[in-house]
Parts: sequence; structure tokens; C-alpha cells
Amino acid sequence: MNPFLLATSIENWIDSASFWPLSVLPAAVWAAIIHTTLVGLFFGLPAFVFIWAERKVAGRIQDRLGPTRVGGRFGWLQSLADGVKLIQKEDLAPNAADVMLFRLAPYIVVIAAFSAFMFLPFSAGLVAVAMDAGLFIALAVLSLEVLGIVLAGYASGSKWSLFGGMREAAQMVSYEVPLGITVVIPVVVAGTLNLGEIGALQSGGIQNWLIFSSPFTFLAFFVFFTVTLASNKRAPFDLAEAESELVGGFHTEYSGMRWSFFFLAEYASMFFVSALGAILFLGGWWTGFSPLDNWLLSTAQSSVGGDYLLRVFGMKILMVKAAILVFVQIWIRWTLPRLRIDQVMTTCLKYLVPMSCFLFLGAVIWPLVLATTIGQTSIWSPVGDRMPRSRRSGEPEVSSEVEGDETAMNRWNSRDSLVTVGLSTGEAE
Amino acid sequence: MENVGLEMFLAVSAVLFVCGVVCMATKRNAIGVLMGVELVLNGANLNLVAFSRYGSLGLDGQVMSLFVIVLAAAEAAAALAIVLAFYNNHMTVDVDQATDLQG
Amino acid sequence: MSTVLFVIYALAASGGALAVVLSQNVVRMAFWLVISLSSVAGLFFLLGADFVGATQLLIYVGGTVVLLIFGVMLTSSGPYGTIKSQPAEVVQAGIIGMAFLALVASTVLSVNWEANEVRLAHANDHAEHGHVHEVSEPESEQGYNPEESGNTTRSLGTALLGVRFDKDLSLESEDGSNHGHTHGNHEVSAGYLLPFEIVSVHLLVVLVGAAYLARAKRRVDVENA
Amino acid sequence: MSVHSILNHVLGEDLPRSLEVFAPELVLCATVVLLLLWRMLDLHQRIPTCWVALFGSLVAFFGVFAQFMYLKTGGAGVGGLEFLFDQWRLTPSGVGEIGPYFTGLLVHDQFAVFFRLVLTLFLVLVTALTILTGIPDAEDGQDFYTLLIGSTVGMLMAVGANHLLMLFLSIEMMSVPSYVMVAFQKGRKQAGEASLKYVVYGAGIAGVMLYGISLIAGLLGTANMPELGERFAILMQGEFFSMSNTTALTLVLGMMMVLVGLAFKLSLVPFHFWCPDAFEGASAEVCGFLSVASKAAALALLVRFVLAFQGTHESLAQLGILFGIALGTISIITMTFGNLAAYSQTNLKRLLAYSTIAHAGYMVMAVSAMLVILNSPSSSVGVGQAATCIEGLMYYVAVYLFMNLSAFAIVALLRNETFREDISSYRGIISGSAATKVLCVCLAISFFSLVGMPPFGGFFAKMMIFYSALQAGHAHWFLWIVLGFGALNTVFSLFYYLNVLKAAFISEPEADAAPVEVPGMAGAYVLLVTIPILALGMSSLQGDLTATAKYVAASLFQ
Repeated sequence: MNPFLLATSIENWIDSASFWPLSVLPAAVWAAIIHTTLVGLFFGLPAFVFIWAERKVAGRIQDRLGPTRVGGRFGWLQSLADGVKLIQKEDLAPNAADVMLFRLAPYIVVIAAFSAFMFLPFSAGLVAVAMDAGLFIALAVLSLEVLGIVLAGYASGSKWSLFGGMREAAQMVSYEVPLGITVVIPVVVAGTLNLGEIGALQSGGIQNWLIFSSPFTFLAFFVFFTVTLASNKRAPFDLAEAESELVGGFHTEYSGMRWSFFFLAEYASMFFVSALGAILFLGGWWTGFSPLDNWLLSTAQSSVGGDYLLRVFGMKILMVKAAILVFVQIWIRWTLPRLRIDQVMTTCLKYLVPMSCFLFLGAVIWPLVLATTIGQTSIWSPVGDRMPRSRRSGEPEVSSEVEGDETAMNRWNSRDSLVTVGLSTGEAE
Repeated sequence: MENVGLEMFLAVSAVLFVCGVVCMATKRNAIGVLMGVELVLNGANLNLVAFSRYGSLGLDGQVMSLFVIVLAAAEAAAALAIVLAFYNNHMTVDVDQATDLQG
Repeated sequence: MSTVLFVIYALAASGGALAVVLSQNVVRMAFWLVISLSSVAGLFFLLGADFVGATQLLIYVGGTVVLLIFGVMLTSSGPYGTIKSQPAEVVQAGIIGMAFLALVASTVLSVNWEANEVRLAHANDHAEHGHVHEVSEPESEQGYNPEESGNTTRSLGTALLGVRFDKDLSLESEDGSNHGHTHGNHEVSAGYLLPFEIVSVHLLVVLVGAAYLARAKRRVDVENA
Repeated sequence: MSVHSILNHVLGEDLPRSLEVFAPELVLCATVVLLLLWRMLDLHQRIPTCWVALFGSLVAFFGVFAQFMYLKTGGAGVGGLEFLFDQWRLTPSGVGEIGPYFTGLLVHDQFAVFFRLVLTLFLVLVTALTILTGIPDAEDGQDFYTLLIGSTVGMLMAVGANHLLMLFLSIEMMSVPSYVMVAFQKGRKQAGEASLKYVVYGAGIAGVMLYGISLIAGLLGTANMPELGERFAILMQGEFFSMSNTTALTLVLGMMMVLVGLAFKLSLVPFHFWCPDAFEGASAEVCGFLSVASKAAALALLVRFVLAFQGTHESLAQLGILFGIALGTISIITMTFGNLAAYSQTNLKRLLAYSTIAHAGYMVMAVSAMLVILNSPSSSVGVGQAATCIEGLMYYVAVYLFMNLSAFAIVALLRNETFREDISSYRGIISGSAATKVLCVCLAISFFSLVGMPPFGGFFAKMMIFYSALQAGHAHWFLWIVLGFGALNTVFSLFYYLNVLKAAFISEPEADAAPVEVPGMAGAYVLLVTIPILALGMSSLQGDLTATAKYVAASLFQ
């Protein structure tokens, strides 16, 4: 069974079960423990897989074999062996370190990287915390990672670590700007910050994926991808840990589990931004094959268990898309040489920021241009038609003068009414 | 949230405010003083959001706190630039060392 | 559940703030500040202000504090710049702080907020409808509670434009004729279009200033050349 | 109300009107962008950025001037005025109609327009002065003028603030760029130190102020300033205003915190400590800007803030009297401290800083008198007298602009020649070139006017404020004490100003000092800003300004 469903159902059960002999507090503790176990399993596994994949891909690209010895044919137990080794290792703190911060810093990184998943929908409705501002909050949480890295660099008491931490801070804070702008481009097209809704409206064929909604979103995806490479400190932007210059950067002094925390966090956030890119641009949990998509959607709407089918299938699709993007990240890492720090900053401030601003502007203007030339706001079909069911079902007739017991908020919640209001305002003048 | 009233939030914000003020008054490191300022601003923001939830302030409170967050970021950027400029001239950020101007 | 969360966040926020004051190492202060500010963001989420909470995390914790830590690193002269305060200073500050806290807390907390709220709501009803209408749902009188509490993005966004769901649109009267005297001379509640736009100018100006101070002089001084 | 009708109202009526009123500020914003583009496109090689800034501020000035005249003439301008009205597309329902705009965030009335006029005029004059003295060199021009204009935009919004958010926003907008401007001469040790002190205290006090704002807004359930008094009256119904009433106490606490913020901007004692240091560290041009523009804006904000708590209810009257007397006390302390501390100064900028502090004290006296008059239970005084206070205040601000600008311009221009700013460097400068002689005479005029000597503008300004305090004395005896201290202080202040003039006119020049040769343009500029001091004292302009001030003040209490 799917861990999220399991977790949710357990929580519901605890919440609802009046026969449960425990009071609220122990129940909450139990729920927390169960959640933690599930999350640990769920997020630990992809990281191990990706670390193994990284080795294998690196081996292929550099014309060597990669891990072969441990665990059968492809060395698939290598990551596990690494994990066991890391757990056994002694947890050292250098004399020069600020011990408290040194010990706490990895936790900040891990917490930031993993709590971003709370807001990531894996499929229709399959999200831990569904919020209107989901995308915004996810990025906000993810941005906390930098704090842990800076503190780790500082607290290590080593100049290499400090350099690594400083570089990382400068890099991540700068790349947050183009990241924010490129992420807003699909948001502008979709008209919502809710990741679930953004994903939902890309159903019904590959032409509905937001990446193909306009030339600007198409380019924006590539800018987004480049920026995520940098904000995850992946090569060619991995200045923070540049082995050849800074030994290991901010994690030079770490060993054992704390060291592995940084790696878990790095792979987790790699996976996170890949999944985010898939949802924002690449059709989320939809296959892109319109008969299949439509069939999934219609079963979900008609039959009782159809919802479940869509969720499980959609989740797999999203994982595959994200894994492909992660693979590209690994591929790039082992193919491209590392940039210098000033080149990294130049890339961001002189190229990526203006480019993303330009793309943003274009994405905003594009529907207006289309509206005046071909009479609709998107090449394929008006985005409003594809609004998710949650928004459309039970909506009153589209009119700004609806009377009845709906609150104004409900009326407003329909995007269509916004369009109508805007148009009728225009006519009124 | 049944048991948590407005007063609770106001109490937290009062603690933040006072800690911030004391921090501003006692820290000699200029950046430490700025951290105190951030605490004070957060106390005020917490007030605003709490009033917007419990009082008749409505969304005004939330919007105001949004703008305050942005303004505080701008102020911190300018302040930090000034602290760095001071550091370049004096090689210290100890506010007590700023004693050239007296009279 | 939310009470437990409130207690956790409140303790972390206050404790972090206290630790900022007490700690001697600047970077540790920054760490405690992060704890405190993140907990405040948590309190924002509890208060149903999700967007503000996210902004707090993104701008304050992820931006401003990183900037401050950056500043500490650029300006610290020793490996761990600590500032030792005299014990006397600490005691002094403690006493003043406690006195101040007592002052603020005693005034702010002793106000009967609910009674005040009822009065204001009462007066509003008078002004808007000319009569005290039946208060069917006491919850709705208690400030702004959209049905999906916590999803404030849309209402905040429209508030920036001037369309207020919590104020104008929730009024029952459709004619709008009696808004004149309740909201002063203007007919709708405050929209925040102006601050939204003008803050961008402010940010531009401040960044130009900060960049000016931070960068090296563009050209070598004539005297030095 | 439906979404439709609100959108129609906001986009169809409110926004066009707001943009019409706000056009000068928009011009300034555009100038900022233009300045940055100018540098980016390398146009500054052909036309220096300072001219762009001057042009932008002149356009904005004429925009505000057109608005002011439109309001004054009721839209019936002739000739040039009509041309201006047409150019700015002023309409009776837009600029012609006073009241809140931008959905009530700002308010458009004669008071605001008058202060905006003063501020934009000052911006033009300061820009011209910096072009003359060349304080931002060609490389840094765009940064300096960006900060200057950005700060001014904040001030322009401050004078019209009608919402607590705008109160805070505008204070921040005018402060933060000015922190950087103080540090503008990066290489100077004092500049860094001055600006560090300024920013650290300023940021802290802004935080305290925001906490006060949050208390007020939360207590009264609104952030709209005109509603504050009314709301407080509702809360206090049936309750007695006293310090044991917690609602009142909380409001007083919040108001005090806000007033601390405003007092800091006005450099009132005990929140003045940044002022002398910042002035000594900053360049004289920036000092002039801080001492006039930021004071004027903060003063307007102070008036707006205290007027927000006016009403007919008993408790509001008590609140008003309380704050009136508190401001009166602060005014006494401020002017006495400022004048006494000025004696021992050897640096002219520092001396002028203390003089600024003292003048802030005089100006706050008018606000205090206004509060006492408005809230007095006695019938001998009323709204008419309160208008006199505002009238005096505005006259003072107008004259103060020229007096202080002239003084700081002279300091700046002489610094360019002697590279010194201490008083001993002024010894015998009268023996310099003809332009230097003009500077000396202008210095004397502006100083005498600062003291309040009869034939100059400063005299009438001070007279009007003292007269308003005298009126207020009928309402509350405390204002007579304030008045007494004001009069005493005027006498005190004479001596330290004379000390400088003695150095300039009578003392022998220092042995090794070369005669000071100020360029002719400098003399012309100083003459240009000094003539209004004379004109506002001795010509018919004085009557004009009084009439204008009266008209503006009366409009505030309609």
C-alpha cells in the first residue's frame, strides 16, 4: 500500500476512533512515530537508489564499470553497504569546531530538504498538505537548506569549510531569484499556486503540458532546470564542495551519519526539484498520451476505486519523470567541467536573471497576443476549460451577479468568473 | 485552537519584543543589534497576524505583516552594507568602538 | 492538537528569542534567531496565515538571516567572534528587560479584547445597517474566517488589487449606498495596490544604495594614482 | 457589494484619480529608473546623470505646483497655469476634489499638497546644490540621485499618509535611503561611523514604532487613520479615561511607541543622539536634506497622526490634552538642550545639527499648542486658533527650508575651497573674493533669520508659532511655560550664531590661510536661496505666504 495513504488513514483512524484507549497526546506521538518511519523509508530509499545510479552513470560516462563487487550483478547493494559503513563510523567533531552548531547543522539541512515533500503532490489528491500556496511554501522550506550549510561551514572551524559555506550561501541566495521567477511562469499560465491544481490541469495529452503552452514556458523549463542544478549545488555549479580546491567544502570535517545527512538531503532535494519540474512543466502525473489520460480521468470520476487507480498510476508516472530528470542531472555532473565561482555568479546575475525576467514578461504577454490574433489565450485550448474538478464542481453559473447563499469567496474561486468580470468590466467602459 | 486565545499570542509577541529591545540595548556587535531589530519586528508581525485572526482587523493585519517582512529585508540589506562599510574603515563591528564623533 | 503545536511553537519562539539575548557568540545568536523566526512562522500557520508564514520562511529565515550570517562571517576578526558582557551589564539588562516585559505584558494582556471586539462589531453594525441585526454565527463576528481557513493566497492577492473579501464583499447590502459613511470618504476598504508597487521602487533604491556601499570604487582615486 | 462593482469602482474611478494625484511621484520613480538606465546605456558620458535628476525633480515640482495652484484657483488658471493644468491633465473630479485616494491609503488635501510642494522644491534646490558642489562625482551620480529621489518619494507619501501601513512604509522609505546617503563618502571614517549609529538606532526605533502601530491597529480594529479616533470613542463609551483603564493605557502605550519613531525622525530630545553624529559624518548637502526634508515630512506625519485621534468624545479630548502637554514638555527639553549644546561646538555642521534640534523643538511647540487648543474644554479657543498653529507651522517650514538650505549650502561650498568645516576655518573669510563676500553676507542673513531677528522670514515664522502658543495658553496654562522657554531660548541661541559670524566677519584670518576664492556660480546659488528669506520677511510675499498658509490650515479642519 502506498505510504501516504497508509499514513493518512492511520491518522484518520487515530483521530476518529473514540474507542482508542489513549488520550490525544500519546495518539499524536504514535502518529508521529508512524509517519516518521514511513517517511524515512520512503525518502531514504530513493536516495540510496540515486546514489547507486550516480556511481553507475559516472562509471559509464568515464568508461569504467562503477560498483560491481557488492550485491550481485550491478552492485545494487553498494549504497546499502555504504550506509552500513556510515552508520558504524565514529561521529567526530573537530577541536576547533563550535560543537553545538556543528552537531545541529546537518539536521537543519535534512529537515529542510525532507519537509518540502509535504507540499509535493505525487498524484491527484495524493499530497500530505494541500494548500493554495503550496508551491510557495515548498520553495520557502527548501530555501532553508542553505542555512544549515552555512552553519555547517562556519561551525567546522576549518577554512575550507568556511569557504564552502560562504560560496554556498552566495550561490544559493543568488539562484533563488531566477528560480522564483521561472517557477512563476507556469504559475502565471495556470493561474494558481496550488501544485495539485497545476498538475491536474495538464491532463488530456502532451499538448496540454505547460512546457508546450507557449514558447516562453518551453524556454523557461530549461532555465528552471539549469537553476535547479545550481540551487542543489550540483555540477557544474558544485562550488561549495569542490573537492579539488576545498577538499570537501562545507562537509570536510563531517563523518559518519552527519556526513551522510548532507548527502541524503542533496539527493532528496534533487529528487524534489525534479518532481517539481515535472509537475510544473512536464505534465505532472499524466502520461501525455491523451486516450490513457482521459480513460484514467473518467474512471476516477465514475467508479469507486478509480480514484485509487489514478493515484497509484499517476504516482508511478511522476516518479519516472522525476527519475529521468535526476538522471539528466547526474549525466550533466559527470560530463561538464566545474565553473569558477565568479563564473557561477555571472551565469546567474548576468544571464539567468535577465533571461528569466524576459521569459516571465513574455509568458505574461503571450496570451494577450494570442487573444488578439487567434481569439483564445492558449494555442491548444483555453486553460480555463481544464480547471480541476475541485474548482469547477458545484460552481454556480458563471456570472458576477450570482444571487444565492454562496459566499463571495466561493464565487470568486471560479477562475471563469474572474475572466467574465474582467471582460464585462472592459465592456462597461 | 479552542484553548488558545488572542492573549497567548500577544504574550509570545511581548516576549519577542522585549527580547529584541534588550538585545538591541546590550549587544555591542552591530549585527547583534540588527538581530534584535528582527526580533522586535517579528513581535509586531505576530501581533498583527493574531489581531487579523481574532480581531476585526481582517486581512489588513496579514497584508501589513507581509509588507513589514519585505521592508525589514530591505532595511537589513542596507544596514548590512553600512556595517560592512564601517568594518572596512575601522576593522571592527563593535558599536562601542564608534567613538570618533563626539561633542 | 493545535494547542500542543501552539505550546511547542510558542516555547520555541520565546526560548529562541531569549537565547538570542543570552548567547555570546554571534553565529549562535543567528542560529537561535532562526529557531525563533521559524517558530513564529509556525505560529503564523496556526493562525491561518499560510502565505505570511511562507513569506516569513522564504524572506526572513532564508534571506535576511542568511544575509546576517554572511555579515558576521565577513566581519568577524577571530575564529569565533564572541562578545563578553560584564556580569553587571547582564544583571542590569535583565532587570530592565523584566521591567519592560512586565509593563508591556501588564497593559496588553489585561485588556479585555473580547469585550472590545464586541463593542466594535456592535458599532459597525449600527453604522452599516442602521440596526443591530441578529448575530447568527458568533464565529463570523470574530474577525476574518474564510471557510477554508488557511488558504489566504487568493484573498490576499485580490486585497492587493482592492477587492476585499473580508470587508466589502462580506457585507450583506448590495446597493453600496451606505458605505460612504462607514469607511470615511472613500467607498471601498483599503486595497494595497500602491504599497505593492511602491515597495518595488523602494527595494530598487535600497539595493542600489547597498550595492554602492558594498562595491569597490569604480575608478582609482586621482590622488592615489 | 459585488466583485463587479468593486472592480468597477477601483479601476474606473479610484485608480485614474489616484494616478492623477500621484503623477509627480510617478515621475520621480521614472526618474530613478531613467538614472539607472542612463548609466547602463553609457549616456552619462554625454550628459551627466545629475542633469537627468535635476530635470526629473523639476518636472515633479511643476506637477505638484500645478496641483497646488489648481486647488487654490479652483481650476480657473490662466495663461501659463492653464497650460500646466492641461499638461498634467488635472480634472475637477481628480486633483480638484480633496479626499482619500488609492482606496484610502493616502489623502489628498491642501495640507499634503503644500508639503509636497515644499519637498519637491527642496529636492530641486538640493539637486542643484549637489551639481554645484559635485559631491557625487560623475561615477557615482546615479547612485546618489537614486537615493535622494527614492527618499523624497517616501517623504511625499508620508505627508499624505492616511493609513497606518503607509505611516510605517513612508517612514522606512525616507529613512533607509538616507542611512545610505549619510555613508555616501565611503572612504571617510566618520561617514561610516555616523551612518552606523544612524542605521542602528533608526532600525531599532522603527521596530518599536511598528510594535506601537500593531497595538493601535489591533486595539481599534482598523488601520485606517481617520477611523482611529472614532473607534477609540466607541471603546471608551461608558468608561472613564484614566491610566488605570487598560484599553486607554494600551492605546497610550501604542501611541507613545509611534511618537518615539516620529520623534526620532524629528530628532527630538531624548531621541536626538544620532543627529549631531550623523550630521558631522555626512556631507553638508546630505545634512541639509536631512535637516529640512526629513523634518518637514516627519512633522506633517506627526500632525496627521495626532489629528487621527481627534473627535468629540470626552476620552479623546483627554487623550489630546495628555499628548499636547507631553509634546510641550518634549519641546521645552528639546529646544533648551539643542541651544545649550550648540555652544560648545567647534564643528559648524555639528553646531547646525544642534540648531536643527532646537528648531524641531520650536516646531513641535506648534503641534502641542494645536492639540491643547483642539481638545480644550474652554470655549475661548476653537478650531480657528488651531488653524493658526498649523498656519504658523507651515510658514515656519517654508522659511526654514531656505534658512537651513542656505546655511548648509554655504558650509558645503566653503568646504570645497578650504576642505574644512570647523568654525576656526571661517576666520576672516570675508576678505576673500567677491563671491565669498556674498556668501558671508548670506550666512549672516540666514543665521539672523534662524535666530528670529525682525526683518527676516524667521522672525515672522517664530512670531506665528509663539502667538499660537500664547493662544493655547488660554486653554491650558502649561503652554505659557512652553512659550516662556521658547522666548528664552531665542535669546540663548543668538550667541552661538553670533560666534560664527564673528569669526567670519571680524576675526583675522589664520596666518597660513590663503584667501578663499569661491566660484561665482556658488555665490549666485546662495544668493538665490537667501533672497527668499529676505522676501518672506520684508516683501509682500510674506503676506502671500501667510494667506496661503492660512488657507491651507483652514482646509485641514474643515
